[in-house]
Amino acid sequence: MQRIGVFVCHCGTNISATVDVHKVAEILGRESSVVYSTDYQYMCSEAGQNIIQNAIRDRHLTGAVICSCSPRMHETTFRKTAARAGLNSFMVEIANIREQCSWIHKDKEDATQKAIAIGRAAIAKVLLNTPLVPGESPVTKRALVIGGGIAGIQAALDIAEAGFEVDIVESKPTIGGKMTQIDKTFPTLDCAACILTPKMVDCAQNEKIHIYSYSEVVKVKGFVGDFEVTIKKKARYVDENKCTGCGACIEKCPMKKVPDEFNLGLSNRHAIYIPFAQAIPKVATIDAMQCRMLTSGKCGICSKVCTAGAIDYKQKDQFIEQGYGAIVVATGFNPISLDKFDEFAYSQSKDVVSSLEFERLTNAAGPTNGVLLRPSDGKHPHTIVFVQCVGSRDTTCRGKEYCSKICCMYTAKHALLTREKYPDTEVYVFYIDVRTPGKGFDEFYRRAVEQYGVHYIKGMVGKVVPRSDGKLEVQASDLIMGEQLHIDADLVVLAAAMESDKSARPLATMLTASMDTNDFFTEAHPKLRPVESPTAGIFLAGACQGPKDIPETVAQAGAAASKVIGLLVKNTLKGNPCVAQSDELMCNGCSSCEKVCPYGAITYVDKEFKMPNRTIAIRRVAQVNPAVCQGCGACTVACPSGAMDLKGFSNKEILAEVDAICR
Amino acid sequence: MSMNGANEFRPNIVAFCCNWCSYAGADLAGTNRLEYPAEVKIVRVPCSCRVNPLFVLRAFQRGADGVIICGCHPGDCHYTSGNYFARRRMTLLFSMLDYLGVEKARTRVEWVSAAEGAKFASVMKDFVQTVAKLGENRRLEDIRCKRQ
Amino acid sequence: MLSLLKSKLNEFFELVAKETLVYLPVDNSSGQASYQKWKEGVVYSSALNTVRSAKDFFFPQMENLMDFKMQGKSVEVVDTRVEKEDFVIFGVRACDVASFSILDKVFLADPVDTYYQNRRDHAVIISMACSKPESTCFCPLYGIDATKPEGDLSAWETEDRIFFKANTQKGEVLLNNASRLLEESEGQIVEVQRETTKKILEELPFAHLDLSKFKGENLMELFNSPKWAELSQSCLGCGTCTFVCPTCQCFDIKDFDTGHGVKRFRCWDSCMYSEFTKMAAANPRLTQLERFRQRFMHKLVYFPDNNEGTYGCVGCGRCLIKCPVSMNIVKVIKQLGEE
Amino acid sequence: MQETMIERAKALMESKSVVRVVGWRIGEFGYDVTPSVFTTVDDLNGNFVYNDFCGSNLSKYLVRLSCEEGKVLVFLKPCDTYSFTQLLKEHRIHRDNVYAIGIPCNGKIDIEKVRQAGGEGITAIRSEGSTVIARTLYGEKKFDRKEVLSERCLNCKSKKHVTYDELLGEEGEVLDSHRFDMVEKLEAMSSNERFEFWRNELSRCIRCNACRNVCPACTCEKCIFDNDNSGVSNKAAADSFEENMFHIIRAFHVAGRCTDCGECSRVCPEHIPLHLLNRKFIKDINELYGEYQAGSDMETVSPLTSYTIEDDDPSIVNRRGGGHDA
Amino acid sequence: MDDNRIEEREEIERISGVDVRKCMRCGKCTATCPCYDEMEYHPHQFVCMVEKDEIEPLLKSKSLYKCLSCFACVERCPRQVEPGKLVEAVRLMVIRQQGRNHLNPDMIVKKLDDRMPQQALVSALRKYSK
Repeated sequence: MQRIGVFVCHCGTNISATVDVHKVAEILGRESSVVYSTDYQYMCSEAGQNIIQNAIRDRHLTGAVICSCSPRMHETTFRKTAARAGLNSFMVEIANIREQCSWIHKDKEDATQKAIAIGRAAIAKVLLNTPLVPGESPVTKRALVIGGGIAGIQAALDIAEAGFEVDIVESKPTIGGKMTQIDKTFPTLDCAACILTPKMVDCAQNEKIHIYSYSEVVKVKGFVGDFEVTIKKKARYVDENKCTGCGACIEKCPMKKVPDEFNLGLSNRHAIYIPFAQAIPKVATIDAMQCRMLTSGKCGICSKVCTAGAIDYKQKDQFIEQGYGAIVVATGFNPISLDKFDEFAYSQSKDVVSSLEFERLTNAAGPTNGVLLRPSDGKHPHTIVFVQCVGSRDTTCRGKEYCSKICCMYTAKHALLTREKYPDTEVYVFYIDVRTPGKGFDEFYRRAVEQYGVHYIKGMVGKVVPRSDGKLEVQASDLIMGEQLHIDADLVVLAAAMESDKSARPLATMLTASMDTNDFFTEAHPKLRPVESPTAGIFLAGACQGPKDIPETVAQAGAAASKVIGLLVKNTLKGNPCVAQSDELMCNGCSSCEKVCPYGAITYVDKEFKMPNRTIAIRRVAQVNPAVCQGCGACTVACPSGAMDLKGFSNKEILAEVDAICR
Repeated sequence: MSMNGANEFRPNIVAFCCNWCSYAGADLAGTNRLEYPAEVKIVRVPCSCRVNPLFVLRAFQRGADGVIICGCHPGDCHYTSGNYFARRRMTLLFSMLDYLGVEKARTRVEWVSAAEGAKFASVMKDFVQTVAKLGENRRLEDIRCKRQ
Repeated sequence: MLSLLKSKLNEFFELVAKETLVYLPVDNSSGQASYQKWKEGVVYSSALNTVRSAKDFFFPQMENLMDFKMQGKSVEVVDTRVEKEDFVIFGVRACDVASFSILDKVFLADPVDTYYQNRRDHAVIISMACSKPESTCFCPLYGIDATKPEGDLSAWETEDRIFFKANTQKGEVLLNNASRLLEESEGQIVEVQRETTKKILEELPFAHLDLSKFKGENLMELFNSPKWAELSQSCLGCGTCTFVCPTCQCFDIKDFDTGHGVKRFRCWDSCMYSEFTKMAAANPRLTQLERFRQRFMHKLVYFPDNNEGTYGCVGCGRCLIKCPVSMNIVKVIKQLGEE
Repeated sequence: MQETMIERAKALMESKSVVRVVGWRIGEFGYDVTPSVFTTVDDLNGNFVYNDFCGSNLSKYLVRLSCEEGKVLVFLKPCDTYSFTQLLKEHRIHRDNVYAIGIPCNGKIDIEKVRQAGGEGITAIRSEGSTVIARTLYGEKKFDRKEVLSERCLNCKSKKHVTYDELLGEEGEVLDSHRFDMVEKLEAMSSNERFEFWRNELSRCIRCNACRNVCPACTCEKCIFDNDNSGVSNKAAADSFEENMFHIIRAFHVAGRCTDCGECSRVCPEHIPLHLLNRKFIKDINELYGEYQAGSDMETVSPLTSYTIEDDDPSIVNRRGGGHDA
Repeated sequence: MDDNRIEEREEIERISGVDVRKCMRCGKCTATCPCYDEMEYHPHQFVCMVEKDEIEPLLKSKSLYKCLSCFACVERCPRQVEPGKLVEAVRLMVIRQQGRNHLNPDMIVKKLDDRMPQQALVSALRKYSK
């Protein structure tokens, strides 16, 4: 026999002004199985909570109904209260008679009647409630960082700093990401390499960090605290442990004409290569598509010259399975392809380059050793036109609707640096808006204009026509002067929009992490949980979540790391006990529930069942992983036999509420 | 169903609200003191996809004159996809009820976000009016549950 | 013999309906016959059988037994029984009439079922002789004479007339009340019709099945017969046979919480159902074989054994027509009855 | 065809590739055939039948039989193969325990239609071409086969077999039937008329559960209407609400899974056109979420366990065609 | 705000199907316009002026007929504002106000000479045959 207590709160006059709280308490007190009913000024106050606790103890209550404000307000408060008095916290129900009754009604009789109905519903529900205990699941004290750019590196270092094992998975032969290709960083103009490479070295040297370079994540199973990840180590045909990175093989390699992706094809590399001098790990990689030995079986020079005997043409892709407690996604970005923008003649002329290509052209380690020369004829450009928002803020299928955020600043940087190094060049920047929110950003942009005399022109470039004399005829409009400009440029630099890396979408599917329409990962809450994915245990760092500059990326990586640390220090995770549960005796194993589960929380097992005719039959039945289930209840409705039910919101509980409300 | 002094018909409305958006929206309506008829009584569910057609029918059986289901706007579901399933289920259910000759206007689904307290109030006002016009639910009633 | 011109049939109903309610078989939209209350415009159907038998009049599928009114913590029991008003059932076939006496054995035996008795006492049964039996009929097997049905009033339908013969006081009274529509006429034609019908009945395929085996002393042998397995194998476990059967009388008693009280009602149940006689553990008959066997053992062995040889079947043939898998008592009798 | 089937069954049984055969057992009058399991060759020779009255869909029996020891041979008419496939899709049948033979079907006769067409006292019945000849207690009677063909066969959706191990006879085509005509007719009525229509039909329901128990989609280990813990179980309809409730929920539970095999309507003792409920769902699904035929393959996900972001809001129901009240 | 000016804007928007509010003032249309120098009002100005209900000056402006209807602006506009269609709509409005005095194909033939480029012919039809 259940013994229910009802506690009606006045909430000062918030409730009592429009609801006759005494009447509510009195009438609900008459409900069968209600053994105690009272009302009080402020139930959430210490005195109020004492009333509840004493009643629970003295009246041996099996359940409590608190008629007060919204459960979103004080449900946890009152549940804790009950727990302290030794009543399972899920035997408490809140009747929302403030937000959803007293505050919206004027007629006291109406409001009181409604309050009673709401109270009855809560009583009906609590009568069917069962004590619930949050499930616990163990935490694997190891983190995975997907992507070895500055975001990944920062996150890994911070996590390792806290004493946890971290693995970095990087698809390229070296970590470092886009930042390695950049020359200088705005607005302070310190050299990217100088600040990045030490961090790369730290990673390599930190014994808590393990780098899987030239590798990809191919499979993710499990859930927060206990992910099982399969990593594919692509065959690089060089034994990482033996290779010393001396580079002898590279000098001798006969295949010299492979476009160098590190320099974005502005220079060539060999079939066996190390992307750049400071690469981590500093290990050669053979480009299987280009290597004569691997394509035709005729060559093998590198293995001959390698004193360490590191070359291994027979090497196969390796698959490593590893468990993790948390995963940081840092897949980064890429500039969009500019082929579709034929009005800018990107594909017609070598001298129309993207900003990232421009970075390489000005980078000391770049194809021109830092001397700014035209790709076409290697001459020094005297007139340079920078075009902003190429593909950004573009609603056509060619571009992206969003603002890529960093272009204004790096374009200013390029313009400024060019004018600084080569005062004899005329630099034009065509902009739609100049967006420089950030510490020292606008000052930096103004410096480019005021100190370095960069011509900023409000207006877009209409078309670029390569001329036979090698000049680029740029036709643009100056909206402020109201004139159309025709500039003969030597070099045109396009600030290409940035887009999420191609690997992100399939990864998101593997992680069941949600993405927006632009393939950027969505955060659990745009304001309050910006570095977490809605999927528990998945954290976001850097441009995979949206366009970002380096400081922001590093900041977010640090934040993600701290979230990961906060998770990994726990030995077990307490789950939400209001999760789905499958009654195996009734389950048909039809898979309907599995199909609607957004978290992949449902799996199937073949179980033996004793049949009425005393034979044993094997039946496929659903099982819910309480650690993964978030308790939405989609499965409970998909299930035709009603085998699937939701703890805390069971079919019977809800039906009882409905019945009570309709009385 | 109840009759007040003026003897004008006051429908009994059951509103299923998802915990994350619509229930919060209802709370917001309260916080902003936005009035809507007391005939509306709310049942809190984790997600609109938790609402089983059985619940809707049960409400009608027990004397509800209208049933409304409120959830996050499509795309904003706390559980990413719940309301998409709810949308299909309820569309088919409502269509079937209509097919059986039950007045369409007694059933409704509305997307109300946690920020749309005003919308919640106006939706409820409107729904109550619509149902009030239809009068008592006769076609899905269970006579045993009517108050004598 | 008293007779009524068919053309006056409607008048007859009108007249009787003045005093009491009149129910009669009517063709419904499904092209089958069902009993309906007479009102102007309702036309008598001479269809051989209604889908649902006439047992519904005394043992309805669903009936309220009592109410519990609940005020807060107090419970008040309300007796919902009311004295039934008189009613007339017209056109009941011999088999269904016979079924009433079988139901009586169950419901009127001590302790008397007052709900049933109440209806029984207030009914006047006008039976209707058969002239065109179906191949699925086998009432002769149980010694039922379809050409001379019992009831308060027996009736015969001919080309243009309906002949009546009162068997009870109630019948007499009803005839007297209707006397102004009736006329004394030569009953010879009825006798002729009976003879021809009798011949058909004699030749019915199942008129002479061998029931000799179905006796108490063979109980265990029949019960353990391996044939049940094959017979029951296709059974869907639906309740069609039981619900159209005029003699099935199993029911369940349940409570329904209306929100402001509890209604205790009784409703038909079927021994073919997995939930039948479910107790704390479960249904004592776990397999469909057991349930299937129960139904036929009950009709052919247990019941006659307890009721001086009266079988729990009247051969109306409804189950033969309605079973979704065409498994029926005849097939059972044939299979188990042989050797 | 019957002979060929028996021969194949015997061959497979003798070669020990199957231990039992699910087919139809001859009845008393030719029309009262019973789905049945055959385990001996003699039994097959003597009692196996395939005629115009073998309407019952054998696929559901496999849920039970495929669990038992040894392989079972089943004969499937085109429409049965859809149910079979759907059940496989829902993991209700152990495929490797079943040997499925597809058999042709030129429509089954509805014996109730024959009776209503004046076929009283039938003792034997067979069809010759387009006529059906019945021997009755009152002499021989002839019927036009088309007149007495069952509704579902008149609107046959497909003569194609979806899943089978072996095919006897010619493979057929998917047909464009007019099976939704009646649904459309109903939709066009005013909601008052629709209400009256369904009241008249559903009020005859005696809750015998034949529709549910015969339905190949209703294979729940325990139906919620039988389960006292479901909170909605009931044995008989107390009033119009419970009559509606049972059929709405049943239709909803099989929505997206019902292959429209028509068994529910075939077995209803009260001749309630239950298929019109299922077809309404099928029609809505086709119109709102794209053409979908349950059981037509193993891959396509059921429209109720999937969605698209562009799906219509439920308010579409108010906007769509269909009669309103004046 | 003068109602009939608003009406004019609405009509232009209706004819052209252009939503002027989409414009983000990048000026690419103007930048790309081949007969910029000929025009008194340039594509982006058409957009701005229509948005500000400044239709009168446009109706009077020669620019209407200077526009080649090459649709480069329509092609390149990053926001799918499609100024070219706007220009055409304004032109159409003028023509409609003048009444049905538009060119028909056989009249065009007379005006043809062999130096006339294909483009001009096409756009002439597009411009005057409405």
